[in-house]
Amino acid sequence: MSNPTTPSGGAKGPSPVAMIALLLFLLAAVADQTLFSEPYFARKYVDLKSNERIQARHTGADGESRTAWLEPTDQKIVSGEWKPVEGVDPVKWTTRPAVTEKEYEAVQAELAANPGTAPTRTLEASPIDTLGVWVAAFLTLAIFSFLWRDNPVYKVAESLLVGVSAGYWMVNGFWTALVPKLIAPLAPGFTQSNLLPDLQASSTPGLDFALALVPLTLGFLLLWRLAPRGGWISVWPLAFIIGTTAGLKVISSVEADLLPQSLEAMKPLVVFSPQADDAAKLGFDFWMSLSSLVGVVGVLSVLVYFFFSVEHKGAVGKTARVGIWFLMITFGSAFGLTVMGRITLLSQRFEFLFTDWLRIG
Amino acid sequence: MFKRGIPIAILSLTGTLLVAAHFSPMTQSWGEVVLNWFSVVAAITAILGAGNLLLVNLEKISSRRPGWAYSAITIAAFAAMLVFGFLKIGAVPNPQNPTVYFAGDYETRESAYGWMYEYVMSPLTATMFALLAFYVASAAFRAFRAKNIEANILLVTAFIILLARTYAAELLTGWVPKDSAFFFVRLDAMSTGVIEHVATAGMRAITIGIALGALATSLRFMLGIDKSYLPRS
Amino acid sequence: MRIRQAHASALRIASLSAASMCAAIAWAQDAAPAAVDGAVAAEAAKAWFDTGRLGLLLAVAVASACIIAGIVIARLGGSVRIRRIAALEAIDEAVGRATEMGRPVLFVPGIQDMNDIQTVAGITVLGRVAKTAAEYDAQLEVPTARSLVMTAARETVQSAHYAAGRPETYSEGRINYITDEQFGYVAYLSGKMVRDKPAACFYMGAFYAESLVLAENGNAIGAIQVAGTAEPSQLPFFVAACDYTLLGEEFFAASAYLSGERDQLGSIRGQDIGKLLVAASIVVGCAMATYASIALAFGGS
Amino acid sequence: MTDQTPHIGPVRRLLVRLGDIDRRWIYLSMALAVAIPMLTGLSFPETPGKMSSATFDAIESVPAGAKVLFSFDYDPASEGELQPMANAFVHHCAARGHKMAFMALWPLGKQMAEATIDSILLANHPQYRYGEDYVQLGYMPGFETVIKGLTTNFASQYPLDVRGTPIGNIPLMSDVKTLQDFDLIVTVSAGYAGAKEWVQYAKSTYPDAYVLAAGSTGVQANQLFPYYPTQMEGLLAAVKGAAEYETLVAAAYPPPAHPERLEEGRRRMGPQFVAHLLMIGLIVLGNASMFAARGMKGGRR
Repeated sequence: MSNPTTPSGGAKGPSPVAMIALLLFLLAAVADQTLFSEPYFARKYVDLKSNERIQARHTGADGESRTAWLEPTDQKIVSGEWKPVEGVDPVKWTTRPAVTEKEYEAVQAELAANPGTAPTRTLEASPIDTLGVWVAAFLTLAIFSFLWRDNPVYKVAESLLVGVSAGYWMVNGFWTALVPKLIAPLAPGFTQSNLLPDLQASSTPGLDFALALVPLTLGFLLLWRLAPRGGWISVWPLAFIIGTTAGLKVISSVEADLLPQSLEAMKPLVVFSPQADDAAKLGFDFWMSLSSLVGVVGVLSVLVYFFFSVEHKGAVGKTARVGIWFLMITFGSAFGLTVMGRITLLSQRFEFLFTDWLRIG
Repeated sequence: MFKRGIPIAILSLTGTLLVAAHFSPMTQSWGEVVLNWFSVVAAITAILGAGNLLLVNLEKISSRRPGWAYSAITIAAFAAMLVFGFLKIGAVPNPQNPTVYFAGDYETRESAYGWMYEYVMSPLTATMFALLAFYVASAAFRAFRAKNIEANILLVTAFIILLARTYAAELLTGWVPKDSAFFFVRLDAMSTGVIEHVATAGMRAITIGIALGALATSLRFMLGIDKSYLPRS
Repeated sequence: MRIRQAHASALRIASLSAASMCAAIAWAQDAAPAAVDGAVAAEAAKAWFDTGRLGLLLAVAVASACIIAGIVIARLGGSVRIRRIAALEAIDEAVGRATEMGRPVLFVPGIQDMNDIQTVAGITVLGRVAKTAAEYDAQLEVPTARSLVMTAARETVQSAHYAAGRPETYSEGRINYITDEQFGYVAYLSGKMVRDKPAACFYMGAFYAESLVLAENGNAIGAIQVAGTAEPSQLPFFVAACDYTLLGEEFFAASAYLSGERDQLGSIRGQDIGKLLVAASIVVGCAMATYASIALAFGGS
Repeated sequence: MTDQTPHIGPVRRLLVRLGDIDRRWIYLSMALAVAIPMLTGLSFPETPGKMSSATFDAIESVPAGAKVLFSFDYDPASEGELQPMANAFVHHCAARGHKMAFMALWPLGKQMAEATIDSILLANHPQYRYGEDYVQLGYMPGFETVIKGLTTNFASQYPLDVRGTPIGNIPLMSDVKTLQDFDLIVTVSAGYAGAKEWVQYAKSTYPDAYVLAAGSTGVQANQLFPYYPTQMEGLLAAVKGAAEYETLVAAAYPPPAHPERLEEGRRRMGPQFVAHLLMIGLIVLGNASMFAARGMKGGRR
């Protein structure tokens, strides 16, 4: 068994009670959708939009012929400039953007007022999205339940989140980086006909292929980590990654932080600004001067706090103390601003529960 | 040599090349190539992560370790995302090339992947994040104690910001005219003053320090002085 | 004697570089607008050097020279004494306590990949934590949010076990990748902390919102918590909720400090030389700006 | 031990006992502090502050019909604070007739952009045509390296838009060679990679090529203040910034449809008010309890 020194509470697998509760909850959601005519809780509406594309051909003045997929109502087809290709079936599909309940009711009211007219938009309740709102509400409550204490429902949510997010990042990395930056240069023909039809042919396919072999090799070495032996080889790609970072950081730390921030800290300690009654006259500006003084003292004293080769004693110690005070003000202000953000996050989750799910907001 | 020499060489070479690419337009395109490699390797790390995730959880399931059922949930969710995402289930066709199946957009709300994102992943992450409002409250009660001068300074600053960033500022000090000699009593003026002048000074010094720290760390790596990431030879 | 020499040479280097830094800043200001000019940029595309960035090059060179000077001074035998950093001394204490209580040690290397210098610094600190844990025979767990970090952490912990003379107690299975998603990772960590009740928690790396989730959960289970990050927005939470915190630059210095190598300690001194230089140029800059301001006010009217 | 406790009053006794209160009561009080004002619809008028006005002016300063690059560097976790900003930014730019390209440094940023395009851009400004007036570039992994790549060669980072069209074939993007061809960059940012990286890698290198405006979470704002206004013309901090900017935008350009979507920020200020008061109350109570208990311990010693 696992380490006896770590008694893990409730490590028995999901409790059957929780599982049954979950099942009942989802059943209730579906029942709400199908059995009861009057929805008091979440119901999501969508706007069914149909799309159609037909393949068309255009022969230019130079006799070169091009084909493209166009909407049947496209100006190019209506004008006869482009002609539909014979024997190719049109492709049709539906998209389902979400609409609010208000919009749905408005369209229904319009239909009721003018019976017999064809509706301009097809709005309907969407069972799959309604189920989604229920699932989302359940998962929201499952995470909140952790505040009470660790429990099987939270564990289910936690395991789900780990699995879903790991899958999400992998799929995302595949389509956004691996396909255009690795597979495309390695197999341009295949990529063009199956994955990215609009991929433009490179002027240097051989070079692109050769260059793409480098990250492929590095990636292969990285995956060697999964093999039972020789996993150390993965430090090669690791060294590449750290090298890239270090190279970028050498420049950016100086260019973006060190230089401009040092420059910003250099301020006149005595500031004169145009007088309110006479813009041509310069007068001593107490607040601006104070601000510069505070700014300069702050920067210098905090820098002293960060000196490592000197012990914080005597004058250095006193200056470092002032530095700590400045740090504390900085932290206090960061704390205040952060609290604000955290509370917004909670309001947003409550808005979801109250408005989208319970319909009481 | 293979364990330590080559990695140090790779590291220094990549780093130096990127520094050079910033200053020399001639090597700029090399820098671009390196950055492209970087994003490919970064994407491949996801496969490594997934492989490890599978190994750990499958091992847990097969040995029936406590909590194995949760591992099964993780694997099932992971597999579902991969199937939905790689096969682009329910994806809307690409309007320019509707016949090329894999050119479709898999992330729209019509697809299975999009549904999982909208109703599973997004509420879970957002709620996890929202827990912070509660933790911030308990930390306020428990940890923000006026133990010494430093803690007092922090608390007073936090109070000013907390009050000034809501309508409370208007209620408490809104009656002080903005252009009077005592305008600095106004909470919003105090908060702006603290943020823009004092906190910024502190933050500026922290930023300068961190920049030097980051530079030193980068140089230590590029010069091969810091070898902590390397295996034993 | 030798130490004083080193100090003197450090000061000399510092004053020399202060002068060149001022020159660099002047250059950077002059040259920057030229770089943006489209025609100039296009023309420069084939050149081997972008003259518009000469100022920046100088600044980078001076700043790097400070660090390297620190290292050279250390090699020449200069002092490498570093002031006490309380959070570092707490590491052994925390691991020791976990061993006594027979509970595990949790090390969280932040949520960024190896392309963040903070993660790299965190891995260096991990080396020390792992060595202490290996010596005490405490159980160390390292869940990571990036697979590359897992790779690096495994190498580091394994080396630490060798260094402690306990290679047989190293177990790869305690260092695992969880998920890249920030809150997926945090959900896992929160659950793990409440269930396993580690007696010591280390948070060393790049942290964002999760800082407080971890620190509050750690507090609820009564763990000793030591944190280190250069993410300024999270410092207040770590400072308030953890027992010890490495603040910003201290965190970078810590990784060098822990190594105990002269070269690395020298680079911390180099950072100090750099700070001295920055402080000196700020003082000079302020003096000049003040003079200009007064001259304008009284000369102009 | 208790028999040695000196006599204390009931208030003090209560305060001391409060120190050991179960944290779940605190959690509950926070939940109520947010939920009750939300259900009762508590709200307050907003007076725009300096930074929000500067942000508004920064976007006004770009000529109508200019090219704007939107970077959605956040995910659903920060939607509460940042979505109101994104909504107001997009509506403001559309009302000024700017052409917009949407990209994301965060994987989920793409979805956030998608949602904003649907609910704000197309719903309020139906005349916007894909490819001519706006384009969705999607997410690109690589953090700051993407920004750096964009400044040298736009197409090296984004060869295609999300529909798989090479950007050279998109009318809006056909004359974009580098990032410098944009007039305005707006980043709505929750952390790394985000606003700070846009300053570091884009604005610092080409300070005059574009105007940079950022919407930031409260947490990150502290780190960004030093950059405002020299390295960043506009900065919105937290939901307060969003509410103020919303007020300005809605007053200058009343949205033709769905005005409620430009009120989200202001709506969230009511719970904010009560919760902030609760926070202050908790800190005060916590301290009062500590002082009450401290006196007692002194008596025992």
